[in-house]
Amino acid sequence: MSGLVLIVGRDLRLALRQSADAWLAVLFFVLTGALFPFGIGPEPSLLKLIAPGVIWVVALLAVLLSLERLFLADYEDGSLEQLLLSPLPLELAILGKVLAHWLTTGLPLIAAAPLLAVLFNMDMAGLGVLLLAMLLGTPILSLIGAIGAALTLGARRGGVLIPLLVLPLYIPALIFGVGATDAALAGLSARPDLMLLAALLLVMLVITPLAGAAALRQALE
Amino acid sequence: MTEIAAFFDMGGYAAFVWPSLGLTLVIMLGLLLQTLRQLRVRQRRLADLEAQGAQRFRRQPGAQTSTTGRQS
Amino acid sequence: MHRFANPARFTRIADRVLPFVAVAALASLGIGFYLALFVAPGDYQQGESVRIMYVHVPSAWMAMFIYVAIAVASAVALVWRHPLADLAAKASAPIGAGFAFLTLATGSLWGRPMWGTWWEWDGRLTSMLILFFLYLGHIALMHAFEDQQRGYRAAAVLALVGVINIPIIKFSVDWWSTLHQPASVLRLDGPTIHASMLWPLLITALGFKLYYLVLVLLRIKSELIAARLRALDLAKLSAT
Amino acid sequence: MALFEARNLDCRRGGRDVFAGLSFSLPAGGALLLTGANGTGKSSLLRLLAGLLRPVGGAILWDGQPIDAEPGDHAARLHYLGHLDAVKPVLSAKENLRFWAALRGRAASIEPALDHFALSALADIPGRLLSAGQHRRLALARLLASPAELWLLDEPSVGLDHASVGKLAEAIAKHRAGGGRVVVATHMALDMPGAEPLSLDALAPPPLPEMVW
Repeated sequence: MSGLVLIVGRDLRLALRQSADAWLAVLFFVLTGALFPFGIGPEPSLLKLIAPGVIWVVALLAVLLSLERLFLADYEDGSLEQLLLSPLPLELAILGKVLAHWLTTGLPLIAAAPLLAVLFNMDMAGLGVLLLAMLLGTPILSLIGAIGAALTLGARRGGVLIPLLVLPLYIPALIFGVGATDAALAGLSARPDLMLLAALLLVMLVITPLAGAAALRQALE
Repeated sequence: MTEIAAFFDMGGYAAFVWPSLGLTLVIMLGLLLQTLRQLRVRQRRLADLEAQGAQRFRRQPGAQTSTTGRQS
Repeated sequence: MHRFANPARFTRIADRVLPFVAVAALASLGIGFYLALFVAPGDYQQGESVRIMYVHVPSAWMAMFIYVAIAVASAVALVWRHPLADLAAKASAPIGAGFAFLTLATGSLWGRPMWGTWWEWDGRLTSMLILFFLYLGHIALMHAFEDQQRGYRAAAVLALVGVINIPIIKFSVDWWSTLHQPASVLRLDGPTIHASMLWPLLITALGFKLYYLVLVLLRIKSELIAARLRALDLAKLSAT
Repeated sequence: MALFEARNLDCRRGGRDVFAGLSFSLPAGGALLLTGANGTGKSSLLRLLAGLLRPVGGAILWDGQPIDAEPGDHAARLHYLGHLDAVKPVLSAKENLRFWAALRGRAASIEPALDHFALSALADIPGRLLSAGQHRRLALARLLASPAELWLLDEPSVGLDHASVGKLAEAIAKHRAGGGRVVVATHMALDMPGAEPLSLDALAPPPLPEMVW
């Protein structure tokens, strides 16, 4: 456990000293979100309707943007093979890195989401559920993304490959995440969608360490 | 309408039924032909290389295994 | 394991089996298509357009079957490192992608007269679209590395992650499509299938499966030769 | 005392046989010096011994147990130094070293390790400002910062000045005197008395176009 804390601590420190990377994702999130009114027109009722969907899709793309550097720097400077040869199980090391990734990408996106909600004239009654769904959903994005990032290490055009591998797997999280918010906005119970998101999170918490470890091991062979 | 024309008309759905079947044939045949062509190209290259290899390794005993593969 | 697996023996067995499978595939496809076009009745609701079903549904079955087959081969390759399993996975993926594409295209052609649009975000078609994307990712990853071994391993891990996720994706898409549209009156496979339609369907499906078997054997054979060519190139490299 | 041995190792990389039938045994305090031309598999052998790579044939045993039976245990008893130094540019020399030592969880001695490789004065300098030789010394300091029985060193003296190479030889001698083992691949002269040479030149398989998967 202390090894996991060490890894999270190191990655947070690294992210803090290169904070431009974290800001980039948030900036991308807000800017891309702000493009939609230009694309479809500033009609408030229309924007209100599509707000949860747009916020989720844009969050997903912002996470996608940050995935490549999840393992790449460690892979290129040799840290990854040292990590693999440390007594800490690789599965735990991956969880640590994913947790750090979420803290530096997912969490800032959640913090910025209310801003987009305001820009899209979203009914503030749904804001709580939106944030709760993102709290459950963005870790899923980091977890699934980690598998894609690990698989593409050393690949030609790795950065372009990640979206192709990861986006189809993101669809359930997108569906339940938007579903929860839409349900809340329609005055229905968001509970089923939130429960499904939580279940998906648990499933990925098991799959990612296993698949990620297999992927990293073969990448370092 | 003759029987044959009626058959080809597919009850007015000809524009959808025939392209479906045609596309199926095109894709299935296409995959098969691509596979066969690739197989032939590779077989030919292998034959060429092995002819060269046989010359180069003629004086080394054991080189014959190259044509039959390793026997378990 | 590796050391004892014998490519020559595989090729020998494949060469012996192939003619029989090819004839069986041709026969069942011929009979299946004949029954589908001339014998099977039209649907009282969908009329003659129902004949698209005889290519659409077997394609969909094959697309799903082949992904599972790839996942099984991937598990074998990762656990026992049997090289034939790697080749089987690599050989299967483009065929599966072909069937997934065929399912989408025929679904669209069938949907046009039924729904009045070329594309409907219907649960089944949407799931198939995602499966098609999964195939594309698998193929791209397989070819993304200089070292073919890495391509095999990475694609194998992806296939296993994919096969675990497919039921989740399927469930989520069904959840989503029932939420956004009332259950559609017309389902692409019909609620129940009469025996006069079922037999042609099953025979065509058998033909598709045998066709896949022929193709996968040929492609594995071809991959074996490709691996041998790579080895020869490398041997030449280290000999000079 | 446990024995570290390799039996009949076959190694294949990228579809090419690198070496075949490699065996050795290394007692406590022993040193193995790998020699051989480029491409004969010195680095591959070290990666095999570390457990990063799996052999296609043969076995690597520690005290009679295959190393992949308990990969965590094997990782805990070795230090592997590859071509890459694993130095983070935004962390200071000390922070870099402290992380790796803490991860191994044993009694860490950061200061003496930095001191041995003359890095004490640079302890608070971020990695990006250090030179290539200083990176290498920092990587070598990992060996001393936390104890491990087996050192696997791939060209450890690359980029080092004369004095540092001496320091490295000194560290290896001390490690061996305490019962530690070391396997080194190097092109440069490194003073290791009593080291057993292992040439990989003779183990290269013939370049016959054998049927390969």
